[in-house]
Amino acid sequence: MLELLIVSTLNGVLYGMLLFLMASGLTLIFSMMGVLNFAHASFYMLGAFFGYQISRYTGFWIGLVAAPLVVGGLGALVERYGLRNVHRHGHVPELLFTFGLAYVIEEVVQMIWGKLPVDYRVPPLLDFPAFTIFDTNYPAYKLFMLAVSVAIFVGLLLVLARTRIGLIIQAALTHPNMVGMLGHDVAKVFMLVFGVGTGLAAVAGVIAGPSLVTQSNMAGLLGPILFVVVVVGGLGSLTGAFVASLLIGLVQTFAVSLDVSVSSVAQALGITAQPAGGVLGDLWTVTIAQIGPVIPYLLLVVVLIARPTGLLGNREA
Amino acid sequence: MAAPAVELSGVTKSFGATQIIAGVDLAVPAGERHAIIGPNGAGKSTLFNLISGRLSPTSGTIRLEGADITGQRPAAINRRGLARSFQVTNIFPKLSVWENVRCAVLRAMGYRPIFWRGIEHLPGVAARTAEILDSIRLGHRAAMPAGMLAYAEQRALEIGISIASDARVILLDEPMAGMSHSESEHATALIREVTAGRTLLMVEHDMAVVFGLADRISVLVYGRIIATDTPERIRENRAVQEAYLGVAAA
Amino acid sequence: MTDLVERAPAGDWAGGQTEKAVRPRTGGRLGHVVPWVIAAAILLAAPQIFTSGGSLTMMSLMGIMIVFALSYNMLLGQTGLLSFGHAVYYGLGAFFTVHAMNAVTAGRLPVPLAAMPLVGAVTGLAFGIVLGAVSTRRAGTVFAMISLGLAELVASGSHILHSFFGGEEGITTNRTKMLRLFDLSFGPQIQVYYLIAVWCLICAVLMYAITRTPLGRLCNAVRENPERVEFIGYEPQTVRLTAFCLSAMFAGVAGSLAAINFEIVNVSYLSLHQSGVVLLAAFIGGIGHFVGPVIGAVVVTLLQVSLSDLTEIWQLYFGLMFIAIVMFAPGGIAGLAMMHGPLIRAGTAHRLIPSYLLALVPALVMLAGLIALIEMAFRALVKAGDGTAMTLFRIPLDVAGPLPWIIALLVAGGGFLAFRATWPRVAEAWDAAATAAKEA
Amino acid sequence: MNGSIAGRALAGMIALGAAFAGTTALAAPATLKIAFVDPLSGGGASTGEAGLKTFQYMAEQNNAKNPDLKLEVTGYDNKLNPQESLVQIQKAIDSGARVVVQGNGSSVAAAIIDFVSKYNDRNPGKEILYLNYAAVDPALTNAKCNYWHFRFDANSDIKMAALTNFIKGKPEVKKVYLINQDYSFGQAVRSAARAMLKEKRPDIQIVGDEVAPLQKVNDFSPYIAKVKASGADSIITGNWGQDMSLLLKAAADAGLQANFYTYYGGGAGAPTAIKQTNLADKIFQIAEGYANIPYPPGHEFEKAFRARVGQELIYPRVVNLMNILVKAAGQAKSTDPKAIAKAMEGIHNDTLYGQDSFMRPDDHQLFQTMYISSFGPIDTAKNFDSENTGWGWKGIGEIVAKDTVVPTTCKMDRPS
Repeated sequence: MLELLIVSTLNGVLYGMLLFLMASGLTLIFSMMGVLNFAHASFYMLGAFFGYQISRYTGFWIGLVAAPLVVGGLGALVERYGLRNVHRHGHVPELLFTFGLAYVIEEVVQMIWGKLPVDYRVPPLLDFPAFTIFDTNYPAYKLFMLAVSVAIFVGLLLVLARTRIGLIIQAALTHPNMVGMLGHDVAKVFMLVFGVGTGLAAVAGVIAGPSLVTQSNMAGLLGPILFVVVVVGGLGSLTGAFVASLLIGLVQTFAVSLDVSVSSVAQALGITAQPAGGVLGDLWTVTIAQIGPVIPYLLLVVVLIARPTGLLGNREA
Repeated sequence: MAAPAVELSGVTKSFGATQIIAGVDLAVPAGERHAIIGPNGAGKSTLFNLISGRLSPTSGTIRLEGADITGQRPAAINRRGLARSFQVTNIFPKLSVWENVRCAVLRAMGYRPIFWRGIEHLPGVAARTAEILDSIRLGHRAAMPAGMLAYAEQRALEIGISIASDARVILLDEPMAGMSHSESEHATALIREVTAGRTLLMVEHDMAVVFGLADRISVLVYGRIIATDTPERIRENRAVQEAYLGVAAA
Repeated sequence: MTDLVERAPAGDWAGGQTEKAVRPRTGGRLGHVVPWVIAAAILLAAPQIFTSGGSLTMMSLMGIMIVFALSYNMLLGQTGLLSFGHAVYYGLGAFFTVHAMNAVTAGRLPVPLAAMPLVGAVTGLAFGIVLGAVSTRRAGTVFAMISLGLAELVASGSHILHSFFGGEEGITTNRTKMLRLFDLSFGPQIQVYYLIAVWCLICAVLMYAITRTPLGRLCNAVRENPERVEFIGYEPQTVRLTAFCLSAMFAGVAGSLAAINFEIVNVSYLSLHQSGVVLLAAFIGGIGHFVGPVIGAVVVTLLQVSLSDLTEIWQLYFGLMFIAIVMFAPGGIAGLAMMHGPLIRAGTAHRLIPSYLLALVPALVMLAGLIALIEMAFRALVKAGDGTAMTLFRIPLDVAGPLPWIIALLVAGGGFLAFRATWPRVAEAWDAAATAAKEA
Repeated sequence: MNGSIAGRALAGMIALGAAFAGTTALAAPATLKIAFVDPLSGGGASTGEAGLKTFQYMAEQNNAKNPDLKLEVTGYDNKLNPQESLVQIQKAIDSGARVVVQGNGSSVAAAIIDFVSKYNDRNPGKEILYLNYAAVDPALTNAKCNYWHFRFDANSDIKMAALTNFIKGKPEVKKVYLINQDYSFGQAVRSAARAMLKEKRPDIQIVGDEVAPLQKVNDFSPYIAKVKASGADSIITGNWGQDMSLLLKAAADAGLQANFYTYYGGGAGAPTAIKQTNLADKIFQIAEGYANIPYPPGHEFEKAFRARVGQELIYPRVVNLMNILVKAAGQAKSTDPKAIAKAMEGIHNDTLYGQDSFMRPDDHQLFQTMYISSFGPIDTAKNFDSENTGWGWKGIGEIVAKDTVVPTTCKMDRPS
């Protein structure tokens, strides 16, 4: 049991940090531009595929650096030649634009790399078990993933606190109406933020690719969860995104290890009666592990009803 | 004696540590045209937002015709008979001028958002809409999208929407902001005409308008009312001159 | 390009206008009836022209999609609510209908099939009230995200509640085992088509009528400026919730019709994908006009069923088309068409035809070049296993050599340049026609 | 849609021409149009295409040497959606198809069975036939069985029966963990495994029984952590697609030393995933065939197939299906689905690997020899590898058709 607890906590934190790498970019973009980038997870996927492609020629490490740069550049171009033109039509068309973009990116990825998982491997340097607890190996690569996420998290904090652009972004986070007053370089700042945000998602993609499966549906799998994270954390709040990422990472990981259902609880309490079947019967026997993936959405709905601004947000969309 | 149309007692409003409204007491009797003046940042718009329900006061009570409306939602306050206009034009830009006014007229005639009666067949709505449009001199613009109106026309529409709901108390927040001299003369006459028989509370910077229109004036400085009196006596009030009119009087 | 609606000149207002207000023209009684008569005639006549089983099925699908897309536009177009979960009401409507049909069959209750869409309506309405109360408290992005969360919740929940939703394989029924009226068995597709057509017409008329009620107009007002609505005495949330419930009700009817048409309902009815399709249909058709979603429903259904015969990567084209519409024609197909309305009324629209034709040729050339590039890339990258030889537009070619690529690039690039060159002429013609229209 | 009018006019002219030609015309080979309805775009496309190519290859082979019957296979993209499948079948019927083949997704299969049954009721004389090559939900030949549906893949109960017969002789299997997908098929695997293990090996302990949401899990590490904690030596899983790849990846990462008994270890993409994890000879598959079965004609076929199609044969059962279809049409001397269906009931046929198979008339389920194989490094000069990994399937055991028979609850409703 203790073994399960430790491994699950590690896995949960790791998954949470990955979510945060993406959620931070999404939050930055939303705060500055008011756009909830539906295609954010698609850039994560592009990061994984570019990382894979580059690593085939140059090895993992160059891919780790180059892929986010390429994807970030791509993101900046999307902002410059796509989003900016849609901006004048309002927020709904912007959201729809990114919605369409997500769709197209998935199709293009399928076109280039096919629909099957690609053989994106952990670099040999890190392909060993880091430690063994109760005879379960914990791969070194996962620790590396954790280290990278934490490093970027710290780096992001430093940039926000110490640089001019960071201060501008911070100002924009707290006073979204003031973004327009940044002066003549607002367009460049937007492009930069979009590029950096998508680049961060790509970093998550590059490091997650070898550990999880690099496949054309990885964006679709993660995308909705990502929105849950930023909305639950509070739209526009970086701290909120951080808390929500860890929360959802842990909740999802731990839910899997709970084989508890109403019927098992009832049995433990000595209650033998149970519904004959039908919908009640289904609810009676479903385990928490089975509803694990639903929990984030449940959380989303509950949080939004109780606190429409999200856990740590202070403004509504 | 009848209750005042609008009555504020001990109203304060703070944003964080900053107190914007620092205890306002004000009673505006029914039928009075009352102007609120004061330097920029005195809290005039905040006061209007508190009365109309856009913001809730930190403390104090607000009464409308004797009933406590403190902290109620704007729609509820409106239904009790208070309407307001905005300093920054706040209309329905893509709807026609006709639709803009008609939405407010619907409320005045007691229609809920129903979906079983055609809007064109509601008795009296079209006639009343036309009447209001004529009174704000936008009859010829009825079919135009409101966003395409000239600035002064949008300001007139803003007032039109506010009076269309037949409220007994009307709050106008800088109705003349940005108008040319001839336009604001025009607007003064319009306001006088459309608010006849109602209680009017207005914030305005144009002193000619204020002194021409108001029965009484309150002066708001740093979130406090330092004087409430007739225009003549306000003009002579030393405290007011020092605090606010000083520059203008010199 | 000249805008047909001109901004009012400044300084006009103080000039002392005395013109009396007249209610803007709304088309008169005849103007309201004629389009519906035409619509009914089209619905009636279509099966006489397109008689094959496949086209009957397709037209039935279009009818269902029209109801669904129109109901969606009550939210997006009319009230400004962007929902990513409208299929929830469509799907639940379908499930309750299928269970009702089976109950009627089993209990031999005398309920005719034709009345079954009412079950969907009640279901949609009921769930609209419950879930709407949760989600319509906010508009904008928060509403969109709640709708997404609720949709995922319902979709995932449907997998757990196996006994009601029937898991992956769903619930089946038999529409011919119901009470028969006028000796209609509803076995043949043609009878189902007419059933759908009738319901489609009824729903469309009702939804159109709703746009012309106090609710309909207040929805527009809430979409434009919810805050101002509060200050004229209406709660935006009440307006949103009412619109949401009605929209869910009509979505439920659409779900019922789908259940009757397919005689099988499964969890894919509730899926995010289904919600995405209706969003695409409404937007591509145009959310700014009542008729937009109708056009969108027809186009999207046609593309979905037929485009996959032509190319394997139809979804890519679908996505690109959607992005193009969001970027260049946010009014959708209907928006583009309606732009010409004033010109047609003024009789100057024909002046545009020559310049349109002129621009159309290079546009098609450019499109052909792009399609060729995409298809060739697809062949070279994904289908490499099938060899490099392929036929495109009936021309055999080999993507291994550089020649087809160069040609396709030239065609696409040349088309683009020529298109750009013709564009000023289109703009010029438009200006001329618009000016003439205003003078007329 | 205008095409259909032109098409009918053309058909009319041909009919007229045929009438003029009268009885003197040479008997042209009858043509049987087969509609292949499976995903050909989106996530399932690669699997769908592999199936379509196999069908087309078989049609090509038949048309080259069979003077009496021409087969024509046309692909229809159902996007893995039941409703869309019905629309596509309608299109196929319009263009003259009388036989529908499909395999991906039991939910789609159930919808097609339902559709075909109603269609045939409502359109007597125009019956269509549904041949199922891969949908393995047992219900399709039990509660939902239908006269017009024939299944050529062993259903999941049959596979489990074969698998448990194999495990019966493996005393080293002591603790079994079940991981499946949370939908009808996964549930079927799970309950069959529980019931059959209990019956054949009551000593085996089932230390875990897990269902994970279908295609929704990003990381199987938490599940693997539980497997490790349970001390299981074997895992039985019906997972396919990414649920399979991710499961294996997580297992390899955690250094899990257990055997995986799988249904779809040979599914498209799975061999690549196995190779990546380096889990040599730990993944077993139960199937109706694999490339390296020591039977020379099978090797010949595999070689010719790979040369022509450019990929390995994933669906030996499609070969069996097409052979049986041609055989039945020959016996019936007709291309009418009604006659073919009649001839197909109870038909015996030798499989691609030279073993007897038979179509049980009670439920229209084909029974054939099942093979258990394991995946690992092979000598590619002498054997076939999979997905160019250099690894291939090696035989471990085989269970002849009669030992795979499981009872059915089907009450077949036969047309009069």
